[in-house]
Amino acid sequence: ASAAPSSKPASSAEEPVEGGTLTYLANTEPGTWDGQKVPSLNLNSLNSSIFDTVVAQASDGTYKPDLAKSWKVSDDGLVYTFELRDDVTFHDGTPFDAAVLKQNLDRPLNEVGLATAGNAIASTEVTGEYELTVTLSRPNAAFIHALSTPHWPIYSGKVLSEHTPAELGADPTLSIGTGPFRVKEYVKGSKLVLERNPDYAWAPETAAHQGPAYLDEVVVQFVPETQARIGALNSKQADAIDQVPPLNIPEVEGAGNVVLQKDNTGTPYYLALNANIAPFDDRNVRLAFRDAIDIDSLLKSVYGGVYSRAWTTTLPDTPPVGAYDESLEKSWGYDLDKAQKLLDEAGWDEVDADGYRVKDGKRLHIDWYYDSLYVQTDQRQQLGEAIASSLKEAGFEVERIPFDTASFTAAIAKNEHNLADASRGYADVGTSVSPFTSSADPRKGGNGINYGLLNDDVIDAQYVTVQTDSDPDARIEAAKVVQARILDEGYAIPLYIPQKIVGTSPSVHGWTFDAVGYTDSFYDAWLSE
Amino acid sequence: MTASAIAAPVGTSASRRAGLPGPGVLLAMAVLAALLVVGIAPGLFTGYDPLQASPASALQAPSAVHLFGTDQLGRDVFSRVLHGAGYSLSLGLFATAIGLLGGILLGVAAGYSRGIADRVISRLLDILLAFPEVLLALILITVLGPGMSSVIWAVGIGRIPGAARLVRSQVLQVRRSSYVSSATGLGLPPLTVIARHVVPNSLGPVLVNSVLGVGVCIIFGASLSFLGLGAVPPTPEWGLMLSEARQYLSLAPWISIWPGLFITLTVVSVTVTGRWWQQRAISRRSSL
Amino acid sequence: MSTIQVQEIARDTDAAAAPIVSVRGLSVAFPGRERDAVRDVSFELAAGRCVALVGESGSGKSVTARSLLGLAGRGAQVTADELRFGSTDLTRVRGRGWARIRGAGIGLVHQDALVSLDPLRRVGAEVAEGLGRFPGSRDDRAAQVEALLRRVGVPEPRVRARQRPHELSGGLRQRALIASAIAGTPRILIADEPTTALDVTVQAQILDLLDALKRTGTGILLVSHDLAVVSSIADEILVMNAGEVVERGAPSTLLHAPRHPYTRRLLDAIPAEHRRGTRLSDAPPTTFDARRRAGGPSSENALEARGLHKSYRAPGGAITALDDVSFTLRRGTTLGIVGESGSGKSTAAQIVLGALEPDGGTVELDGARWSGLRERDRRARRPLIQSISQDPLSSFDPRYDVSAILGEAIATTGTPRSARRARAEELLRQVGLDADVLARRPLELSGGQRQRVAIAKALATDPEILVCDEPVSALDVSVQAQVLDLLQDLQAQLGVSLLFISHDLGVVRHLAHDVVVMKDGRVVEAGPADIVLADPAQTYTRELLAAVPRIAPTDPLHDPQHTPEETP
Amino acid sequence: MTAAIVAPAGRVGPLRFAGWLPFALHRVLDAVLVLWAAATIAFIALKLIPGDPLDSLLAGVLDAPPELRAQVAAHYGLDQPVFVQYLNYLAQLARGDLGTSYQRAAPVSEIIFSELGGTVELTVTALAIAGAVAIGLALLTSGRNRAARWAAQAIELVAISVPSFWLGILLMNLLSFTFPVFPAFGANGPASLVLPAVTLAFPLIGVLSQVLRERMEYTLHEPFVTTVLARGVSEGTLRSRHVLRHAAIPALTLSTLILGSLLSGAAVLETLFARPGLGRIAVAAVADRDIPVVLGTVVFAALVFVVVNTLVDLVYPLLDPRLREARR
Ligand SMILES: Nc1ncnc2c1ncn2[C@@H]1O[C@H](COP(=O)(O)OP(=O)(O)OP(=O)(O)O)[C@@H](O)[C@H]1O
Ligand SMILES: Nc1ncnc2c1ncn2[C@@H]1O[C@H](COP(=O)(O)OP(=O)(O)OP(=O)(O)O)[C@@H](O)[C@H]1O
Ligand SMILES: [Mg+2]
Ligand SMILES: [Mg+2]
Repeated sequence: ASAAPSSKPASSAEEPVEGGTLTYLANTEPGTWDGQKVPSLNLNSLNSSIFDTVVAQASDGTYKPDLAKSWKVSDDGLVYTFELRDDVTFHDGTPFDAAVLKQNLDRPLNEVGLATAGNAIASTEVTGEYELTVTLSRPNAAFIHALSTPHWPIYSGKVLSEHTPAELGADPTLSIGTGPFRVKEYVKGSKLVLERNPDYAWAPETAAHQGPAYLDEVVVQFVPETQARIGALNSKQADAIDQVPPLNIPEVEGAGNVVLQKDNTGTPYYLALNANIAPFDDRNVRLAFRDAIDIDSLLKSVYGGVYSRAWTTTLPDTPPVGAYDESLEKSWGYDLDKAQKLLDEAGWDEVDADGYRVKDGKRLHIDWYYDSLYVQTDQRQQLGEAIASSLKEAGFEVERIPFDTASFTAAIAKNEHNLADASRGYADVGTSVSPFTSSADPRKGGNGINYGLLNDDVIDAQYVTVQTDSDPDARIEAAKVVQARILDEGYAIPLYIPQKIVGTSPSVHGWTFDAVGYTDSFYDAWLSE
Repeated sequence: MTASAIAAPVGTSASRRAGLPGPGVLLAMAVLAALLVVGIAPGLFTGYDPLQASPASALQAPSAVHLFGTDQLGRDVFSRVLHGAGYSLSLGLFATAIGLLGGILLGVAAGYSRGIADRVISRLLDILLAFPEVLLALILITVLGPGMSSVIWAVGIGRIPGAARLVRSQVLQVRRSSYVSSATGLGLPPLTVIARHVVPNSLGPVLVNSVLGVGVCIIFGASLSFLGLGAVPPTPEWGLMLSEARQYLSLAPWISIWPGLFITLTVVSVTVTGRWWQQRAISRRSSL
Repeated sequence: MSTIQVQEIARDTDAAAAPIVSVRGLSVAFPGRERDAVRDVSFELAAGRCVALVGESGSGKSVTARSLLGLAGRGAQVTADELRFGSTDLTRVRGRGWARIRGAGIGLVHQDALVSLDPLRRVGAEVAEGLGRFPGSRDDRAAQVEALLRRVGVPEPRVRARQRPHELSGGLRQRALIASAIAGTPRILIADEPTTALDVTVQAQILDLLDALKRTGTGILLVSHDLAVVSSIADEILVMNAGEVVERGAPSTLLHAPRHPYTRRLLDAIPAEHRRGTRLSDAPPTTFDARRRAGGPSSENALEARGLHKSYRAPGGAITALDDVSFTLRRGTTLGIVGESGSGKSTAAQIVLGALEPDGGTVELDGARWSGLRERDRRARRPLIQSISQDPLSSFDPRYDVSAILGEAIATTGTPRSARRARAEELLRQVGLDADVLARRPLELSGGQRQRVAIAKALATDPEILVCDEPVSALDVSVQAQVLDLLQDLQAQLGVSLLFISHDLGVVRHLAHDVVVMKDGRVVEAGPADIVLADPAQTYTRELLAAVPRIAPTDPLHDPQHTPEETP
Repeated sequence: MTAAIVAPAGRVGPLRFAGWLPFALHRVLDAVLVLWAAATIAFIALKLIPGDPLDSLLAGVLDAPPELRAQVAAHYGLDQPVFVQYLNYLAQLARGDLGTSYQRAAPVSEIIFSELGGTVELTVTALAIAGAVAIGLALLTSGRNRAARWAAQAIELVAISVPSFWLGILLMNLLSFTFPVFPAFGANGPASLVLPAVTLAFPLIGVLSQVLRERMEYTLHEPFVTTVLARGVSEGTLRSRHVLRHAAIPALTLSTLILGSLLSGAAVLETLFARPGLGRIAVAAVADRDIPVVLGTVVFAALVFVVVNTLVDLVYPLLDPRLREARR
């Protein structure tokens, strides 16, 4: 598991150059600028330049000091004591201290609808000018991780007291943090301009250098149209662009630009099978379905071989290291004969005039629900269509039914679908387990990300360990049990490892990715010439 | 979509007394007829299944095997374009029909009833006109769920207020005409007068205008596809094809050129034909 | 004002001798038409003279006149042995060359005066445009415009200049148009039908104005279909028929001793010169089969209107269209209603037809109440009273052919379907049309034929009364003559009562037994036509009569005073 | 027949009244009515949409417990009966308050006004371009030689027959990527306005110039034209001074009808050219179930429609004084 960009040779041979303005074309504009509101990974890519976090996650998944010099956890895992840096100031000149951090960590206690509400903070207490004690209501193994991402941006206390949460969300010029860049200008719907914070002297050890950032300015322009981003990079109107579709990589490289690829962490892009209703209530049909998909060749044609295949529901790089069960690799795969046999066994042994399998006069029909918004990322539309049309060979009739984001979960909760697709990026193994637990069943409220409506006791039991045990090894073991169980029962079919694919001009150096695999802070980036 | 969403209310130049269709109009009619045939029975012209993906042969340039090349999933673009004719044409035709029927009902009701009823209906039309069509369509599609039939309804309902306004103004004009008072003077009961003289004479311009609207609907449908609310993949609807293909513009321009060309061709043909008809209708009425 | 006069007088002296315009062998063809619109026309026009072109509609008068300006029409092919304006050969003028001739050389008062000024611009701006590149300040221009308007007899020219055409009456509009045409001080003024559609009184004023212009040295080319109109000011009359000049000469000789049969026919067709009972056209009389409805007349009067009041809502209060109007239509006779435009004639007709409710007063039809009824109660008796309008075309459903038009009307009498066609053919025969028009649409008929179909339709319900609102105003004299003859035959044989509305006193005089003269919504005079029109008691009626243009009565035979008295 | 199509839309109410005060009152009443109905229809439609706005409010909240859902529902008043929600909304609206966005956590009116600028800039520029080009085309080609007319008609036809997003992509590729003349996206000064405005203007040009030319040709056959020419006025002056004005009224009527489709076009092009704007916000809001924003845009669009229509009704009589009479 390496966090280094996989296709770009390290540019360490050259000495970093200071100055310059980098123009970066992002895919979408974040809907809100407050990281606590909606945990958007795209927002993190911007906020990580503006805000420092309490701790920093290294590329190996371990946690290093950042705004906190050190921290202690009580044996019951409920009380955290943070020793804070005393040399940090916000962009507005106010100092960082325990009181400000308390203000920030108390937010989920005082505000409604924050993404961080689930972290189970019970109370916080200032125990010294630079010491803060946090008490949780239940053990939460992912608590430190939560403090390591810009989902939990540390705002200036002045901003927090003078502005409403709504204002923070709407206006990034209120994003006053302690990070290496500060917001200079914002045009809603168009661009965000960052300028170097000249006083920055508290970079975490995870960074490649110390002191202020190299770049004078970063202009982030929001350009949803893929072809426009690529055209702009190729015509030198931009230095870097977000989201290069795999098939367009040759186009970008052909124009003399560089393509950076980084595997994500969390879950792969997978298919969740609804085992509650026919035909997937039969394990054989689930396995037959899985084995009837020639994932390798589909990935090759849809993504030109850029995306690699995923073998379990946890991605290889997901922290803590080892959580990914390598032994499951190649343990399953395309086998049409086996699929046919399994279907015969399951009683789907007739074939109708159109070539679909039939049982008791009913066609082997699969309703595949999908979210029409997310299907636009990564050409999942094409992949989905290709999968659906390829399954005809085995006798499955697959119908894809789109929903928009807001109604998708509600539709799933009706328990009428057979199949749904998803992926979750997050740099902690808990995230790769949670979508398969009964607590995430959309019928029970909550976040409703369990699209297979799975209620499996084995998985649920392991999830408790994954969530609360502060011993990484215990969590790793539990996660491995879950991965095996899912494959064994055919609850889900892992498809590919999502990647962040960024295109840059050759003069861009020092591009970094965060632990989830998204673009990280522009702190280490620099422009040659 | 934009402005063309309102079919141009075209006046006539008295100089052009449209009689027999000229060569351009004939060509347009021939194209339409051909498209109609293709739309009804695309299978006659191509052996490829428009939905059959064959990833191995993705993004192939036009050749003897694949006349229009293949798309990102290796589907035959020629076959998809031909099958798309049916979707796009039925979108244009049915949406127009919905707009027309609704427009006639509301328009005749508003134009013939006076006072309160007219006020209420006219106000309702104002409201519908005030509703930005794209929002109306988006909301309707979200209510009805995605799919071709929702798109048809959404686009069609969006056309009602315009058609109704036109019908109403025609009815107002016709009911004031002397042949209507002359029919009343013969002692005919009002309903007979409406059925025999008012309605038939009010419809002419509206019908003609609707022909032009067919093209407008097709374009609007394509724009909805761009916004991700039109037809549902893998439907080979032209607007959707165009929208999906735009990402491959520089890699494989043929995937987008063909559906784009066919949309333009269809709309141009519909418009040319409709305008000829309009001209003919007007000059038949006012010639001398 | 003074400047214009000085210029014109100066020009008068040196141009009097030679003709300013000479036309020889002028022909105009339009693409797609077999016959030339104008063939071999020649004339000359000198300063201070007036040449008149007379003829039926479509005879080529306007095209001839407009050829002098290069405005014969789109695609017109103009050929001539000679077409000269001063020293300029007009056949050689192209494009911008015309700009020097138009306006400053030859001015045009276009036909259809009411719509010949740009409706969106102020009258003053329109007149000023005629000044061309007038040297001087804005104020000078305005003063010049004012002077021009005053000169053509527009009262309060300063106010009028700031109004738009639609705010002026027809007469004022016509004058403003003339002002804009003479603004460029043209040597020749073409006046195309300058008085058509105007009231007789206004018509007389316009003719005076043209006469004045002529006397100040402008050459005038006057175009009209009305011989009587041109007779007073023309020095030479050219009678045109189907594009050719069939006869020409001085008014005195041409009008009193016409040589060409066409000229004679034109003269004969003028109704003012004939009394009731004589025929205007040379077509044979039509015979009608008397088909009277069962039950004789229940009252002596077919129609009686008493104390009608009607007012319309208007911006500054109400317009009183009818104010205490009473009249009686005796059975089997014709009642003529005359009066200037806006006097309420049509309003009265609408009320009589039951298409409009009076604010006050009553109408009795056949001695029974007719006004103030519910539509349902009136419906059964509607066939009794039918109308013929000025514009028959608009009274036909454009989708219907003649058989459908007549069929619908015949059906109201309860005629069985099988018998309808025969009845339609019969009706057509009665109005002098062949059965083959049954399959045609109104647009495919000539104006005269259309009016006949309208009459046939009106007769289809066996009406007692026909209300005719300006039924011949839009027709040529010769066609008008046929229609008037038809109405007279119809009354003589069917005993139908006619309510006949017209602004043309000659027509009314020819047809009506009784006359009602209206002004401003009131009846100023009423009584037997012979008395009212021959010896009016009211000044207004007298003015009206005096304004009617007549052909100078040098021939005793044509003097109405000498026509032997006839009894109705 | 045609005249009826392009004549100023006949309004039922106010025209019958004399004097401006009753007229104004009537107008205001009408406007309120339209706004109320627009809000109501939108409200009902949005309630019919499947999907719980709570889901989008809580999107991404990891493991949101039911208490939290209830709390959020209460905060936004979503726990109340629909009718009460409706009345609350109307009451809010009457105070001029459009509510608060679910997604953006900002007042809807603020969102609308901050986004408005971009859309106004885009649409007004597009209208101006379209107007200028259409007038130019019409002046050059009405009633003149066939070749020019034919070319103009072909341009118009193609202009209305190409989906605008497609045209936009082609223009972007040609004029920004292949030949870098204009920036492809963003809202950085006038240069970045060129491509989207031209794209938006294109179909407008088609429709407007068609109407203008047809009307001008119609007008060129009116009798007064002969009079004007007979005064020695040149063809060019005739067209620009007299004829164009006659064509302006139907063009103006058309422009007001285009209003709604302008916003639609803006929605597409703002997305394509990455410009800030109302259209983009509205489309996103529907997808996100950001009901306050959708309702807000609908009400706002209705308001603009009413205002523009009123203004245009006031302008008609200036263009055509004959309508002053009709008004009374
Ligand atoms: N622009 C044109 N194109 C084709 N034919 C024309 C055109 N203008 C006139 N004509 C034809 O030329 C003939 C003469 O028309 P003209 O207008 O001179 O008649 P007129 O004597 O003035 O009749 P009216 O009394 O009705 O004005 C008619 O048959 C008319 O239809
Ligand atoms: N529908 C109406 N609304 C308002 N005013 C009207 C209406 N109809 C007629 N008037 C007015 O009533 C008066 C009488 O009109 P009417 O049409 O009866 O005159 P007329 O004698 O028939 O004139 P003409 O000879 O021009 O036909 C005129 O001043 C006219 O402007
Ligand atoms: Mg004439
Ligand atoms: Mg009248």
